[in-house]
Amino acid sequence: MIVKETGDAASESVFNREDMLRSDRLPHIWCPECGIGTALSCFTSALGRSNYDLDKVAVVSGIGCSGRVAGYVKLDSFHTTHGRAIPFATGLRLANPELKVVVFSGDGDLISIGGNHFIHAARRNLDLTVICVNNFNYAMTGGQVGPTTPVGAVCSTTPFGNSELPFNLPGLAASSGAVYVARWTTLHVRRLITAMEEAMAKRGFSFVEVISPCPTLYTRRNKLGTGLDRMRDYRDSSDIRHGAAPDSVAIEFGGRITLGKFVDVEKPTFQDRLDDAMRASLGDKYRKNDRPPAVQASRRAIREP
Amino acid sequence: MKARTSSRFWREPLDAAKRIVPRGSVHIREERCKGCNFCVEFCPRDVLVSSPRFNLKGYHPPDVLTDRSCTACRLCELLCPEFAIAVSDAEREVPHAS
Amino acid sequence: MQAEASGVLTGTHYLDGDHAFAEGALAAGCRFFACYPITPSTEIAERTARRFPPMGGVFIQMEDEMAAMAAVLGAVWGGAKAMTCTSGPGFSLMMENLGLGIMMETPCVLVNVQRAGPSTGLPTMVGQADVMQARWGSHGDYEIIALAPNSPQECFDLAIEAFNLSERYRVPTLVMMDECVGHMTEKVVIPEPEEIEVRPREFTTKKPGDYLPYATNGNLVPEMVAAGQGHRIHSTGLTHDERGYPDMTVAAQDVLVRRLMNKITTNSADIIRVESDSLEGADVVVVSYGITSRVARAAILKAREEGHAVGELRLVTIWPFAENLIRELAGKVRGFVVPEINLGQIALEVERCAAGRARTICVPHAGGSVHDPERIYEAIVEVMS
Amino acid sequence: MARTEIRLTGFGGQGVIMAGYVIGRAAAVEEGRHATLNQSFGPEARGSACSAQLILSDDLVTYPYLRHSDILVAMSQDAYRRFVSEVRPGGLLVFDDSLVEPDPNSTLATVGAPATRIAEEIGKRIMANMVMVGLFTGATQLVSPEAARAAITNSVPTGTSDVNLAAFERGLECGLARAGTWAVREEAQT
Repeated sequence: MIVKETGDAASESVFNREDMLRSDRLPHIWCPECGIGTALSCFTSALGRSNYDLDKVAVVSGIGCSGRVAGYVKLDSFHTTHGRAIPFATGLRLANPELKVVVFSGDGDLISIGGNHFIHAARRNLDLTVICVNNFNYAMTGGQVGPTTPVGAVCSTTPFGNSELPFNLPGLAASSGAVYVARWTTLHVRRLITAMEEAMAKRGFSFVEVISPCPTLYTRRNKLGTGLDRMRDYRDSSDIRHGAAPDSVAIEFGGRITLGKFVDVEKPTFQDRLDDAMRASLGDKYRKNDRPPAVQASRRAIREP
Repeated sequence: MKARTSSRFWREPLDAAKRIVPRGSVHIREERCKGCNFCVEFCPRDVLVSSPRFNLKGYHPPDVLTDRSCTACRLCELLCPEFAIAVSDAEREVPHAS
Repeated sequence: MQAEASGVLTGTHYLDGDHAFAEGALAAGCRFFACYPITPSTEIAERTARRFPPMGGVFIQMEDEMAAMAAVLGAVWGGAKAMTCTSGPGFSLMMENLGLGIMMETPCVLVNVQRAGPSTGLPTMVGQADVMQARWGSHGDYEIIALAPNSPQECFDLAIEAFNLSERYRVPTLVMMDECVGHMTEKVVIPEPEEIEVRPREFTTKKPGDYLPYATNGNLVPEMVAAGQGHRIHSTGLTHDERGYPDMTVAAQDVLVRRLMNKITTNSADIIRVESDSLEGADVVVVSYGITSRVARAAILKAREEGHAVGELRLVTIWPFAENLIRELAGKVRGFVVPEINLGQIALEVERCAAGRARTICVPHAGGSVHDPERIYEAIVEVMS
Repeated sequence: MARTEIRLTGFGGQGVIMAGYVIGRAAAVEEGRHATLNQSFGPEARGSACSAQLILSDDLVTYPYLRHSDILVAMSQDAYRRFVSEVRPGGLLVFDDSLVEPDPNSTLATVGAPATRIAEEIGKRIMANMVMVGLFTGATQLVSPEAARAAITNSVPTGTSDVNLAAFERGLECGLARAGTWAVREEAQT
C-alpha cells in the first residue's frame, strides 16, 4: 500500500523520528537538494537505534547552515557563536558527566574559525562526538571560500579559482588525536548512520565528516550540476577504503572521494587521564566531578512542595 | 525483473524465489517536500516518481509509480532531507515472485 | 542558602587579591573554571587549579580566551556555577561569548584583572582603561553588571556578590579588578560557611512540556534550567521567543532586547553598591573605584586638613552606573573630581549625569602605576577655586 | 605604631617578597593588626632588581603605597643605591652586610648582619631572606618574634619550616643585639 498524506492527515506514529525533532519548526531553512537535512535525518536514525536516554543527549552547534541543526533537534540543544561549539560543548560535558554531547556543525565553523578548538579537543581526547557537514564553502553567507574548498574551485571570494590548499579533515582529526574518524557522503546513509552510532558509542573524541552538496552556491558556481547530480557523483566517484591512511584521503576538485572508517582506536579520555593523574597525586582526597552540585540542588528543590 | 539504473552491480539472488520480501508503505508529507528527487532517483525498486502536482511551496512532491514493490528498505526515508517521508511495514503477503 | 562547607577556607589569611578572589568564588559555589593564562590574572587560575580537585570542581586551561569563555557558558548550561579570569587582551577575545552569555541569559562570572593597554601595553602594570569596554565591548545593546573591588578582602566578598548577582539576574557578571588590587596582599577574613549567603541557581520546578526557557512570567528574569533535566530546551544567540526558538522579527527583537536591558536597569537600585563618606555638605566629591579609590584617599585627607569640604564616593558597582546619585549630588556640589587610570572613561559618565550643573574634572593617568595623590589634590583645589 | 612604611629590596630570587610576606603576615594575621604588601613585578624573574612595599599599621591601611619609607631592607648593593634616597631622614637601613656597603655619609640609622653568609653556614643560601626577617624583627621590634615564627611556619613549604626558623633565629639574635638602635617615631603619618 502506498499512502500519500498531507498535513494533518499524516499518521504521527509512522513518522517515528518526530519525537527527536522540533517538528513545529519544520520545514527547515535549508535549500532544496541541500544535504544537511539528510545528515540530520541520519543522526536521528542513529540516535533512534542507539539506546541513549534522549533527555541526556545534548547537541551543540556553531554558526552557519549546519549550525542550524541544534535548532531542529528536540534535545537539549545550543546554537552558540561562530566556531565555539566545541569549547561550549567542552564545558557542558565536563560540568555534567551524565550527558552525551554531540557537536554538529559545518566545515567553516569547525575547521576555520573553530579550527584551534577542533585540534585541541582532539588532542585532549575530550569525550565529544563531532559531526562536520562539509559542503566545501561558507554557504550561509553566500558561498565564500572555506578551509575545505578544493584548489581551483570558484567561490564568491575566489572568482578566479581557489589557490589555497584545503585541509583534509580526516587527516587533521587523526593527526590531532581523534580516536574515531570516518567520512561518508549524504548518499551513503546507512553507513553514515552506522558511523554516527559508532562515533557516539566511542569514549573520547570521535569525528564523522559528511560530504554534502551545496546546490545553491558551491555546486552551482562550479558547474557541478544540481544537488541530485552531486548525489549521483557520490555514487559513481567514491571509493570505500576502510582503514585508509587518513593523510591519504584528501579531496581534489573533480577527483574521486575516498570514504570509510579510517581510525577506530582506544585511548584514555581527558577525564580518564585527569582522574589517574589526580589519584596518583592526591589519593583519596581527589573527588571526581560525578554530577554538578547545582543539579543536585535543583532535584531537592523540585521535590519540595 | 527489469534492469536497474541505480544499482549497477545488481544480480538476482540465487534463492530469490524462496525469500520472503518485506513489504512497506511509503508515507509522504507533501507540504514538507522541496522536490529534490533524491527519493525518486535512489529508490532501488523505483517506487516513486516526481509528480506533476505542485505543493504549497511550488515543488513537485513524489508520487507512486509502481504499486506493491516497496520492500520497506527505508532508503527514501533516510535520504529525504526534509523529513517528509516515512516508511511503515506493511503486512507480509505472498512470497516474492518476479 | 549558606555556602557549601567544602569550598570555604574559614579563617584569617594573608592573601593577594587574585588568591582572595579565587577563595570567594569557591565559597560562592563555583565548581567549574576555564581560563587561558594571562598576567596579572593567572594567580586566580593557579589557586583554583590547586583547590578544586578535592571538592569535585572542574578546572581546564583552554586553548584561548574565546574557548575559555565558551566553556564557561557550556558548563553553566550543564548545571555548574562557573567562571573565568583574564586581563585586557583576553578580555577583548571574550567579548564575543560575553555577548552569547548575555543573549542566552547565562549566569557566570568573568574577572578582568586590568593592566595597561591598548594591545599588549604594560602586561605587568596597572590600568583601569577597560571599564568602558566592560559596558560596551560586546556588540549590540545590552546592560551588564560590573564590580570593582579595592582590597583583597573585597575581592573575596565581591566574588560571592558577583556570583549571587549573576544568578539573581541571569547575566554574566564582570569583576573589573586591577593589577594593583590583584597583586596586593592584605588580611582576608573568611567567615564560617553558615555566615556566607550564597544564592543557589533557581531551577524551574515546572514539568517538562510546561516549561518555556525564556518565559518570564512578568518578573523579567526567566527560570533557569540545565541540560539533562528532561526539558529538551533550545537556546540560541539568535533573537528568540519564549520557547528559545529563533524569531527573526522586529517585534521579537524589540521585546527581547528591551527585557535584557530592563531586567538590569529597573533593578539598578538593588544592584548598585557605593561607599561614601562626607557627601553631606561637600563642595567637591571625588568619584573613584578600584585601587584609585585608595590612592584618592590620601588626597582627600590632605584637602580636608586644609579645610576643604571634600566628599568621597567609591563605586563598588561600576555598571550599572550610579547615575541617580550623581544627578542628585550635581545639584548640591560645585564639582566632581574623577581620578582613574585611563584618560577619561567613568569621568564621561559623571559628566553626563552632572549635565552641566556641576564641574567634572577628570584626573587622567595613562597607566602603569597609580596616581600621584598630589595630582588628585590639585584637582580638588581647582574645583574649589 | 600608627603606620610604618617599609621597602624590602634585593635581587629577584633572594626572596625579598617572601620576607615582606612573612613580616606582613606576622602583623596582620598573627598579631591581628593590618599590613599591606605590594610587590613590583618585572618580566625577568631572577637577577633583576626586585622590591616590595610593606605598610604596617594599627588601623586599616587606606593609601596602600609608600611615600617616604621609614625603613629600607636592602639585600643588594644595586637595590640599596636605587632606593636609599626615598627613606625619610632619620629612617632605618636594615641590610645584608655581606652584600651591601652603605654610604658612609648617610645619616640613616643602620643595622646590618651577614645574612647571606649566615645562610650559607646553615647550608641554604636561599635562607638569607629569613635571616633578614630575624634581623628586622629583633632590631625594630615592629612584630614580635612569636608572631614572626608563626608566620614563617604558616608560609613556607611543608617540611622546610625548621631550616627557615633556624635562619630566622640567627638573624633575630643579631637584631636583638642591636634593639633600641632606632625607634619608630610616634606621630602618625597621614
